[in-house]
Amino acid sequence: MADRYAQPGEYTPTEAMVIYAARFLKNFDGKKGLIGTGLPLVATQLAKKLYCPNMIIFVETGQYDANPPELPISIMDSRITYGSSWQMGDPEGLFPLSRDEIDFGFIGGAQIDKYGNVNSTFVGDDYNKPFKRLAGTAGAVDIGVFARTTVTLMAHQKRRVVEMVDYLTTPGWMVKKWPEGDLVRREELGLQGGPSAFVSTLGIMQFDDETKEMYVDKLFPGVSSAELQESTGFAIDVSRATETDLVLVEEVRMLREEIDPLNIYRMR
Amino acid sequence: MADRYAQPGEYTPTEAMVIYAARFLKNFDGKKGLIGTGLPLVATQLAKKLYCPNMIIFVETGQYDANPPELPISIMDSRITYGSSWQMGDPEGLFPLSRDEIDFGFIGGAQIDKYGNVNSTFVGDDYNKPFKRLAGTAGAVDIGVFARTTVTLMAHQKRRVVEMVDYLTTPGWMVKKWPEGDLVRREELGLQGGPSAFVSTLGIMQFDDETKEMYVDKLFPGVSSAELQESTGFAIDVSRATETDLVLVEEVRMLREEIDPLNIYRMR
Amino acid sequence: MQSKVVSLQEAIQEIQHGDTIFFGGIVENRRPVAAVCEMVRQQKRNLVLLGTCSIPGDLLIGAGCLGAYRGCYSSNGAFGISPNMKRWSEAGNLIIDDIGHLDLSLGLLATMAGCPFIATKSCLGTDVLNPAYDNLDKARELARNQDILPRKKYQLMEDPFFDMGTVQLFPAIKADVCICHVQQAGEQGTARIDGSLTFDHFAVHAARKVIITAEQVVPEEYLRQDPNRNQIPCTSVDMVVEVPWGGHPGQVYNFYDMDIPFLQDYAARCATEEGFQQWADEWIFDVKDHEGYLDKLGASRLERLRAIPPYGYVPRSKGGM
Amino acid sequence: MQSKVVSLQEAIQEIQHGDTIFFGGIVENRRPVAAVCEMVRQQKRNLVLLGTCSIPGDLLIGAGCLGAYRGCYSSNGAFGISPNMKRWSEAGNLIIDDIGHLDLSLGLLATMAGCPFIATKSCLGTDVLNPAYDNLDKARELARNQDILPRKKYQLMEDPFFDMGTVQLFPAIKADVCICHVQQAGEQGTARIDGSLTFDHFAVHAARKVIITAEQVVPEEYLRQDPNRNQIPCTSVDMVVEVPWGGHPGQVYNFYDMDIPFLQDYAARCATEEGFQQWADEWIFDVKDHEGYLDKLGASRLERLRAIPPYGYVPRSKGGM
Repeated sequence: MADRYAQPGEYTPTEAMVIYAARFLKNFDGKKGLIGTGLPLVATQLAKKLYCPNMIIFVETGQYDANPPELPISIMDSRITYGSSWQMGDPEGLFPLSRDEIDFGFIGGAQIDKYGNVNSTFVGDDYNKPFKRLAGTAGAVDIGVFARTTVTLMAHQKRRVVEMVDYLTTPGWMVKKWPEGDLVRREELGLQGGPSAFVSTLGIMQFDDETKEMYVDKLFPGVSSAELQESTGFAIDVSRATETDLVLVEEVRMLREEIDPLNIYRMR
Repeated sequence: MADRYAQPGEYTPTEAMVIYAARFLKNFDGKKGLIGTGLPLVATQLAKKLYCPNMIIFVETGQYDANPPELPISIMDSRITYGSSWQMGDPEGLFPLSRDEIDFGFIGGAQIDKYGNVNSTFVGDDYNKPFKRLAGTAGAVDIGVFARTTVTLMAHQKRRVVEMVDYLTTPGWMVKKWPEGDLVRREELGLQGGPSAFVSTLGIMQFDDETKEMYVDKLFPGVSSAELQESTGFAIDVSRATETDLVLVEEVRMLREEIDPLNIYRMR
Repeated sequence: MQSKVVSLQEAIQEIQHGDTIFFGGIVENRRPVAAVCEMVRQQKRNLVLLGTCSIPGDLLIGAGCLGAYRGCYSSNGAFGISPNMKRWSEAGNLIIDDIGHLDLSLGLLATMAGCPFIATKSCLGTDVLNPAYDNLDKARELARNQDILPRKKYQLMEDPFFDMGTVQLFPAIKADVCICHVQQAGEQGTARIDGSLTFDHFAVHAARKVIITAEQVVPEEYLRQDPNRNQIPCTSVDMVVEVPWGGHPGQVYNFYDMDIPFLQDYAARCATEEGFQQWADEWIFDVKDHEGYLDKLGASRLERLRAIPPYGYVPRSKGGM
Repeated sequence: MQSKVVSLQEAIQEIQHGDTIFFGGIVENRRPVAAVCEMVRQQKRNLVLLGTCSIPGDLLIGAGCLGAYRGCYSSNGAFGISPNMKRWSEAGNLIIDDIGHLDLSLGLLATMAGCPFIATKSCLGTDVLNPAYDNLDKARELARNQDILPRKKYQLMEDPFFDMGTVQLFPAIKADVCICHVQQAGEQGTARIDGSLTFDHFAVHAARKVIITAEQVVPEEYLRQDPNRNQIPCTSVDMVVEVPWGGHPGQVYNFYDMDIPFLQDYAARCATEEGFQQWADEWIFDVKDHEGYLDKLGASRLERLRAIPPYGYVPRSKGGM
């Protein structure tokens, strides 16, 4: 049975992130998810094959119950059309969110903060001359506002996992109330849901029921609390952290041989 | 040349109404019209064949540039689908109105008043127990609100051509401003357009530039001013009335042999 | 995804007394007549009908199933005002709340887009906005699920964006149940419509429970080879029922044309209460179910209605009426 | 109806400096790249781009055609942030007004439905509503036709209909010009799209002037045999241009897949100003026109991209990337 498990080093941190995210999606078998571009798409494909065949996938370019025969290069790739129930456009792709049909949203991003707010718009302190311009809001705003819960995927780096995002694209647990911009609980704005997990390259973070602050729930095999704290831009609660089950050889094989054989997503 | 013209008695009053309406549509060759159900549909078919082949027809069940191969039984008849540029549903069929694409709307109704307001909702003085319940608003509201102008077709009877409609379905020149319901000029509500003509079984009525009240512009052959006044529910200005050109034999033939050979619309 | 195919009886059993309902199709085009006959058999009560009337709504009114109607068109088209609707409303026995055709479209559009309301000039100047004719509250009182209907009919406000002046805020239109009759549906609920979509493509997203009756149930995979040609996604559908000729006596584009003598007979007989009762006995109760209805119509009568390609109906040059 | 078919040069000449523009397609899917290359050749100036960026917007930025961008996504998908957009905005040389993806959808929906605004919760809680990041006025100042842009970005209000609390009123999105690249168009302008419609089916109703570039111009009658399968009606189209491979290096579903090496090369070279200038000389100016661009690509390279039925792209099992 030993060879059932892969050891750290036999897979990359990115692969670990995708594999544990796929496992996390077990919670959503039979549920409806709106999936963002990039690695969430890969994790979803892996999850559907291994853990939740009845997950129903919506894509914001207008596919309902998408079943792409092969891995799309992005959520805009027309590989998602064939086999879906309905192919319309971006508006129809997003309306399931505003209609409250979406059980979970699954996104990437450039920054995440301790309340689970995500930034995919710009990094820096000058909107009109950003240090780094990003892709912009896309569905990341809408998923955060409307989905019953969200899962975020991102490499765990000090500059990414921060005290407060530079730009609040995807609302997490504590959000901005306009016109003043005061930080308030999302329910104060009538927003349901909130993030359930941040799956990184080091572990799985969740949010405290009371404070709504991020804490470490799981560490990936071979990752220490200290290493995770070192890669985090604020003092994170590691007191509740336990280690995940080991990665399965089959998970790595599936990812490498069936899901992304050409390494399009540069996971390895 | 005498046999080019049909004499009153060789066609019915309804046929006269449809034929003169078709001629009136000459004004709209190359223009975009949204056509209501019933006789407007017949007059439009006649007009397209004889006078304005380049008129572009929209129908509120969602056909754009409709070119039905044979006369539809109503605007909901699927005879309108084949040959049209686009077939969507009722919302898309109406949006050209609210987008301000429609040069003219063409409707029937149960009552018309001296300001060209049309009623197709109910007759009587108790909305909750009407003397006569009618079909309801349908596109008649929207055509009156949004089209750049409207043409109305209706049998000329005292109970139909009235001082003030029992229910204002299609706004004419003087309309109701809510919440009080004061009668105001339509432009006061920011509504463009207004009715250009009411074509009846007796003549063609237009609206005074100043007072916005209906007057008789044309009498059909064989119809006297007195007869028209007798069939009108208010004192109508007949001082400007002249007689129309005679009906053409070809118009009657086209209507009877090509447009509605089975007399579906009971015009004769 | 599991099959959603059920019998017509099973599907209609899901409708509760007092439900707010919406029917696909319009006037004589693609209306769920067979489904409504089954509703009459199951004697649903106190329903609130949204949208348009014609045969389906008219049957419910005649059979005493309907408490209120909120919509924009209550005509059987070329066959006159819906006769039971006319009789009941003129007797003061039906709550009616008239809205505009564009209102209906925008209300469903708003719900489809997940928005609570939308701004328009759609009814300015007309009696649709007349407070004296506002029966929304009466309809709301009847509804089992009152939250589904808005608190008020409309609100006026100044447009802050384009200097358009006063506009009308019109609320979303939502339903408990939507029944659409379509040409083809897959067993998971994906559906394909030919001809006018009427309101179906919006309404299926505006109802908590969606029943699709289809001329044919086809393999889901077949429809998924060209998802651009489908109008209803499986994710918005709860039940699928195969009901051939389910829109008779109306037309179903590419399948059959309308049955004009039947429609004329309906209009004539339903002009009186007794006439309607006889009609309902003959065509709803005595036939027991839709198969009985079809057998009573007879195969040769139905064959004469079958659509001819490429037109999708029966051209008059080919014996159509 | 007269034919609307014109040459690409003629169509693009209709675009004026300072126009507010919208492009169909998204990221690598069905984007009007050939049309934009011609815009660059004709050196349009001070344009305001609405919607999304990727190659078309990025080319306009690099070539100095764009003054402002109001949209929701400025990425070339798998090939990184649109490189000219990134360089220009990080240098502080581009006005950006970020809105949400649903905002964009609802703004176009409102325009399509002829409504001035619509209510939503779409950006509550986020920095999209941050007044400090509101650059709408700056974009408006640049636009030739200022009335096309709303007076303000949004307004908050209490929902009067469903007790939803505070909602955001979001204004209609309108454009001077919309260019869509589609699979097939008739000579009168009716167009058929395969795969994601992106925003095209709304945007063509939101622009004063609509240019359709199509892989094939087909007989109008052919498309009118199944009007349910068309996505763009002739009445909303002003010009039709036949531009085979007009979406290269992106993909056009059922016609061809994306040209990945080309996209990677673009991303790499456009990371610098000099790199972009060289790229533009090579692929826009030196080739003179779209025919020159295709000849430079070469027939065999294009053939390798041709879509395989029934998938509509080149599956990796058949040599796709």
